[in-house]
Amino acid sequence: MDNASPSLLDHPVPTEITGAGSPAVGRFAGLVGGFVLRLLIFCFVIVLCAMLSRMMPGDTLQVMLSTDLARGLGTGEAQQLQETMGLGGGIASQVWAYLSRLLAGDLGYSIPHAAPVLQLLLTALPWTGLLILGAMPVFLIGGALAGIEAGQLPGGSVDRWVTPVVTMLASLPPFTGAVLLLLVFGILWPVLPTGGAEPLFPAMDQLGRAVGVLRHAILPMLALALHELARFYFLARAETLNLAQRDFIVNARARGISPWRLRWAYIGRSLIPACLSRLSDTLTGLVSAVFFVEIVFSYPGTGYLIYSAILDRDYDLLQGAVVFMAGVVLLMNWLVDGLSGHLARRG
Amino acid sequence: MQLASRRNLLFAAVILLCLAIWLAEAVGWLEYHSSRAVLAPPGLGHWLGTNEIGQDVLIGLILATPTTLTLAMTTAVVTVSLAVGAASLVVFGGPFLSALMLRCVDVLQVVPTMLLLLLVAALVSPGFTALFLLLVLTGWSDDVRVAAAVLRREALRENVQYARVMGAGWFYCWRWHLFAALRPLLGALMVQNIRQAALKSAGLAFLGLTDPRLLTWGSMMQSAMDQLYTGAWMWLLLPPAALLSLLLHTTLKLGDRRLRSGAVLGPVF
Amino acid sequence: MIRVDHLCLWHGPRTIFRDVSFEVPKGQTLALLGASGSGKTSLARLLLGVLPGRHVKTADQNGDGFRWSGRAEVLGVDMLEAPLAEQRKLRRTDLSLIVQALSDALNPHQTVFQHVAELLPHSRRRTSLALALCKRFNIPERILHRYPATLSGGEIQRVLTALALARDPQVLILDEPTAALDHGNRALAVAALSAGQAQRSQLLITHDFDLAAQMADRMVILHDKQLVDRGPAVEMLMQPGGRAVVHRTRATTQRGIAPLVPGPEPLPTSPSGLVIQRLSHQQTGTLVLRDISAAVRPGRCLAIFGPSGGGKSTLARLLCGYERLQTGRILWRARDEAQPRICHPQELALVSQHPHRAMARHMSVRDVLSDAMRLCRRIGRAGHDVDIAGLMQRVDLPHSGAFLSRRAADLSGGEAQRLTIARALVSRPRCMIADEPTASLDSDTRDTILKLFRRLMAQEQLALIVFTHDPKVAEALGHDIRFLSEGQLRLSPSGVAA
Amino acid sequence: AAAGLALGAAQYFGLGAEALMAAEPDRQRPLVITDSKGDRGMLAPYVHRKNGIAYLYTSYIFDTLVSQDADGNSVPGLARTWTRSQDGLSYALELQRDAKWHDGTPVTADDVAFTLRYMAEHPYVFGSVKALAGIEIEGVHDLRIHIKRAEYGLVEGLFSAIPILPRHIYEGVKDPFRFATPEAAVGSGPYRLAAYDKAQGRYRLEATEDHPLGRPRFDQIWIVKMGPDAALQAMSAGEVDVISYLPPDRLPEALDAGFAVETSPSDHVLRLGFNHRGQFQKKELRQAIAYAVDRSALLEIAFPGVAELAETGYFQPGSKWQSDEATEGYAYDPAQARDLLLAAGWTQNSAGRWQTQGEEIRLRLLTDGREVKPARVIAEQLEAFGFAVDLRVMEVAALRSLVADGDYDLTLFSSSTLGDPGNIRRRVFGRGWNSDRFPADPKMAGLIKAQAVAQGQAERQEILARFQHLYAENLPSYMLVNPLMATVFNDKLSAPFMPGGVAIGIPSALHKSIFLE
Ligand SMILES: Nc1ncnc2c1ncn2[C@@H]1O[C@H](COP(=O)(O)OP(=O)(O)OP(=O)(O)O)[C@@H](O)[C@H]1O
Ligand SMILES: Nc1ncnc2c1ncn2[C@@H]1O[C@H](COP(=O)(O)OP(=O)(O)OP(=O)(O)O)[C@@H](O)[C@H]1O
Ligand SMILES: [Mg+2]
Ligand SMILES: [Mg+2]
Repeated sequence: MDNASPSLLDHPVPTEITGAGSPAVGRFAGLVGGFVLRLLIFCFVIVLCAMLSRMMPGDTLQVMLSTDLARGLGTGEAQQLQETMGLGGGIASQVWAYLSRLLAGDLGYSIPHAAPVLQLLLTALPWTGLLILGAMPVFLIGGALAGIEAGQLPGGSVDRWVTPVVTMLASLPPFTGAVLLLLVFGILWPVLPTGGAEPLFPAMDQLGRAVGVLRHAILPMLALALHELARFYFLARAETLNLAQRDFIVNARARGISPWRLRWAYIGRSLIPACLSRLSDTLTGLVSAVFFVEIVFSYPGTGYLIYSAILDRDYDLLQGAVVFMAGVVLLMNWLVDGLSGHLARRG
Repeated sequence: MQLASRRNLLFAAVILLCLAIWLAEAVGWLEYHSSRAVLAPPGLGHWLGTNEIGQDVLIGLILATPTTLTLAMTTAVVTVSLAVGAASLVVFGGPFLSALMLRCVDVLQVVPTMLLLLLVAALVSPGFTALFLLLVLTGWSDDVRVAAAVLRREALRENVQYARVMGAGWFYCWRWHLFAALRPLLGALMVQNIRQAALKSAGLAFLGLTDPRLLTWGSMMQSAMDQLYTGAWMWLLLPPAALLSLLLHTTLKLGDRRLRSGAVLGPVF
Repeated sequence: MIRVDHLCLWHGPRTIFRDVSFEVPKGQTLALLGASGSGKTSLARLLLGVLPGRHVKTADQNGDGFRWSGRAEVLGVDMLEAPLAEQRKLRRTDLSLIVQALSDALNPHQTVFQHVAELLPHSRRRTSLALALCKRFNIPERILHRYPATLSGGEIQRVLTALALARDPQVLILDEPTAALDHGNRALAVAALSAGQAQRSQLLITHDFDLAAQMADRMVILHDKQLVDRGPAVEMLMQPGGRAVVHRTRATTQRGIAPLVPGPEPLPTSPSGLVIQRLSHQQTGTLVLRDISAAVRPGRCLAIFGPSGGGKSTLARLLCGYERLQTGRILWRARDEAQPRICHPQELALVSQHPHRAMARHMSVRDVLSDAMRLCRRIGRAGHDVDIAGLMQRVDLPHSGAFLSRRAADLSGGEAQRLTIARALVSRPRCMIADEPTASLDSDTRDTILKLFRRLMAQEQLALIVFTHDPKVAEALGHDIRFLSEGQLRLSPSGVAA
Repeated sequence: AAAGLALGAAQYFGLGAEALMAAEPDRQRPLVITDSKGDRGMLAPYVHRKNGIAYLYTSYIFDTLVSQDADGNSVPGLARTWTRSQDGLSYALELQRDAKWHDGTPVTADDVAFTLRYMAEHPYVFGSVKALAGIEIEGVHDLRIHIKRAEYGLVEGLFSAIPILPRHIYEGVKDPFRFATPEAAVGSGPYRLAAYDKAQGRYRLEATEDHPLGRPRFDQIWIVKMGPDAALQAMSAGEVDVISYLPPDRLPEALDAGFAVETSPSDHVLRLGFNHRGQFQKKELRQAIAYAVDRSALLEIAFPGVAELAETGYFQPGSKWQSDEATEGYAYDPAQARDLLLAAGWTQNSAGRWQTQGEEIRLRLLTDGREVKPARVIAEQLEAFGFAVDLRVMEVAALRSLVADGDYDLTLFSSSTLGDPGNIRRRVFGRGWNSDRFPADPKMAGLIKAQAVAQGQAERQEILARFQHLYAENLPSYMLVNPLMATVFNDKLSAPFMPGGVAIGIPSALHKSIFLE
């Protein structure tokens, strides 16, 4: 075979084929199809929640007037109030009315808060967004890093020390971390503000104000991150246990790849599908975790808003939150599903 | 071999312990009642102190152990099985089933859990079974995507392709090829779900879904929450938390046993 | 330079080698030869400090995992005991390895280009440097931005070579650097490796005597857990009676495995056996196979040669149903001139080019085989008479309990390759598709395997398709030889279509 | 970037943040009051959150016709005088001459008449105008209000409850429940709403010039959301002046820090309610339960130092309606309880379990999340006495509907006993979940009717004393404990809790009179 001509070596096969049969086009079509499907699910969820929330025992007005200081309304009066508040009629007609308003772009009006839902959400979201965005890198990177560290060497020193600490953290109820943080950094060793999103007397300049806002956000962010950290830690650890034995890691070490690059580009990238999936289903959990943090730190945000919307039977507000959450989560799931299918093919 | 038998021994010991506790409770050796010694710190009278209504924490811990273990383990096992089953459908089930499954997960994820729980609370009669069902119902969808992400990668490996070509069904592949690869992940998911079950069950009492007197480590911690600023949390919160984390840790370690016996890793990085 | 002093290695209760001492001064290349499974790869890893395990002072027979004693100095650093940071620094700058197992050698989430670029220092010229490097090692541009999962064996090998030489190391350890390369690429690789040889110390681990003769100044042989022969390469290969000569003669003369000459009798127009009709295949828009047609009769062998990246593995995977058939048909004709029927992939068996990839990481050797048996029993393909010990003997693997319970992922390259062959045998296939079945075998075991194939063809009427770069394999097995290049099956390496 | 985003949004949407910042630093530091819950809604009568605190804050901004002094007695508010006619069927009111709305428009009789008419059309939930028959305007500052029946409680119940609205603003408002612009908070009170940040739950009130009732003591009052820990911390740092409600078990910390602490029974009494249409129709059975429950143990176990034993006869000590005559205290007496139950035909099996008609009795005890601790103790006590108890804790809306369906035996709830006794009819005989749901007992209902039309304080007191007695005997619900409340002040001001509650019966020390000189 010594006469194999060099011209034979490695000729590219340049023929490009395009058309409907091409997998790229198929994948694209799949993505679009997925999007349409999710749009349908989105609508379904909205209708579903609109009905479910009205099927819960109690209604807005009853809950609103449940204080024993309020006088009892006569039936006529109550009926009249129901009507003017848009709570009259059966479930079907209420849902229908809501949906037609929604289609017209109106998210509705919160009766207990006496404010348009959109405005309520928009004033609260930035704060929650700040907390979540601030906490995300901490628990994502912190959790994943610690998990990677422990998973590389099960039974090693990192695993021996960090895993018990994280399991202990994971064993505490969600409130606890926040309260303990507050006690330690706010009261025993008062270096950080303990409540609110801004100082009582905020600085007058933009920079000073931003610093104030950030300082106030640190503890809540940490509390939120602490709450989520364990999930990502366990996940990253489990995945790393598998990965660390694979040859490409050993080879990378043999090539002298720097440890940080190894963690990020080698192990970390392989964790992306799992972590992203985890993130997508953590998102709703995060919003409820924010609730605790908001309570402990008297922080503004959507957590308490949504929680109380359920207890207050504040249908429109609850719906508004669902519309928003559903939008974000479904969009995220769409990306995650596409991405994880794509990444899985790499092996 | 040796490991497996040691594990069985552990299980047997735990089950025996639970039986013993139940027996002791039935006979009336362990009495758990309120007293006027409220929030007494640990001492000779009460080794682990008393709680906010004067109940002995140590006895509470002992009594809570069987319930918590049963509840947490059963829910975790069932939830993880459901989640992994659903993830298998997503990965192997063909486009239709897969889409259907994922959409179910989407819906469950997006509809506020509180809403579902409140509705169900109005319908079911509270109790252990209801609690178990609710925990499973609200828990399984969380892990589907994660399991699917890992499963998808593992299912594309050549050994699975080999088994498929040789006519193996997905169940076979699962049993012999995928399970071991997923084992650490399953351990992690179990830990997650045990934690959820232990902590969430206490919260569900406030929606009328259980009797708030149902004694679990979670409910003990929940009622310790009000004492976070008094210092009583030291003996109210920490002991059940320590027990729970012991449980989590054991589960986690059981998850990676198999893996370690294969190869011993050396210094890394 | 490398200096190894009284190095011993144990795994579990087993001694892998003991008292290994050698020295590779600057500017020299030392060839290390030895049977498959004798611990060469482990030695290489040990020298790089990436073998998981621990250093022990004295030989203790019990303990688990790898244990070693002795000294292994690279450029004055004791890789067995130096601090991790120092070892790492050395690996980053002056010490490189070309690894053997190709299947999982690269980060699945980095493109080829990213792999190359990450080794180069940050600078504006990084991109152009990386591109130049790729060009030097004949890495075609079309694969630069692909992820490793889609690369062919030869392509991975070239990338690995490029990675090892990217930083111009002073010490280079080569573990089967050319096993997956075709002739032309091999020549290029040898040239590249020889280029800076004078500035480097090289340790060449190989089964390939030609390569050793071509590149090495000196040669050592690892035999029976010890280094037995050592000396200047050329002398050793000439020295009458020396072990190297014996090996070399064996390797070249193919004791008793005479080349097969295509039989004189004319082929029937519709021969029985496996019939491949007009297969075409495209991968992400590239046509990898074009209109392939071929036939293999029972008891005959079709050897397919081809340059790296020619589409051999793709064809093998297609035939065995690992890849969805896009156009064309794969048929089986029971008798000459009979109506062919669709051939079910279960009737075929694949010996994968990447044996480690083909087996579940968590399974033990026994599990791998019993898994195959279970599967075969389910579809009623295998007789119950297959026993594990017999199978292991046929492929020249030990069948001790200790070996059977070793994890498949821990096997050496050669052992894994033979295990996949054993697994393929379990199902008693009508036709076996072997993709580089002997690439990581030493000459003795290679002969065993070749004999095994010949016997199967003769006794069990096995139809065999072998994809290979190794002319000796093709000569020994091929009743019929074809060339697969540019996605087309040809009768000759030049461009005349078959 | 995230902080920037938050900032931008806060600026864009806050009428709040921006305006709060505008406080001029050189003026006297404002009085800062903390509130652990925060947002109470826009402080306007129709749109604030429907609870006592929100009403209280709104009362700083909106005046009522009649106000209270520090002892809880009626004193002039917007009305300088009010005179009851001979037949008791009308009141002549003379308004303050110099009262002004916050936008400068004077307050006239027209505004009062408008408010009363407007509230008839748009029900106001903290006061009813049903009793009114008509309104006559007799001058710019004079008007006469006609009522349907001569009721004595009207002055406290209506004149002091209903905030007067500015006609020129509310006249065009069709749906006041959706009228929540800053304009809606234009009142005539001593303070005006200067800024409101809904998200952060912060209010800034500014003093008005020359209010007829007196000069405001503080230029500004800030109400900010802050948890107890943070509040104590901030108070020590001198940032906060009043902690509106501090959980009583945290008092030691406040006392240690040397702050002035005001405590008082909240008169928001924890009660054990009975299902009068189910198991507990007979009063003997209710009494048996009362004897079987050890209230003093409950107090010591579940409320150590943070509550008092409640009076069983509805009115609590300190109420001006409570008579001195002691009511039955139901001291823990299981033997008595057993006798009562046996007499009522219930039996006890060998294991000590109570049965009726051969079936074991399972008592279903409902409560909401706030009362879990006492509920656990009571359930334990009842179980020790021989009942099987199903304890269920629910959120309020679900609890309401369960109670409304009669699907319970016992409930544990807190409900106020403050305010004008006019509200007893609702709290005892009403059907709400936090009412006793007592089927109209002719004797007791008669007494309640009688006190409403009584001709004077003394007569009323005499009737209510009889009511009190009957209440303790009939046990519409069993008053258990009366939790304490605490407000913490620093040296800037301090005031005791207002006896009988503020206005509609809000237990608070922060009546607006303390903010006036
Ligand atoms: N992690 C491990 N656990 C157990 N045994 C191992 C492990 N790694 C390697 N071995 C065994 O050690 C022996 C030496 O392996 P090694 O890979 O060094 O062989 P080799 O000389 O490179 O063989 P080949 O030429 O086939 O590549 C083999 O028998 C192999 O099965
Ligand atoms: N998914 C893919 N997308 C694009 N190209 C691909 C894909 N999979 C394989 N290829 C290309 O197809 C060609 C054929 O690959 P194949 O593995 O069949 O080569 P081979 O003949 O076995 O080469 P070698 O001898 O090096 O193993 C290679 O150039 C490879 O890069
Ligand atoms: Mg090797
Ligand atoms: Mg190949």
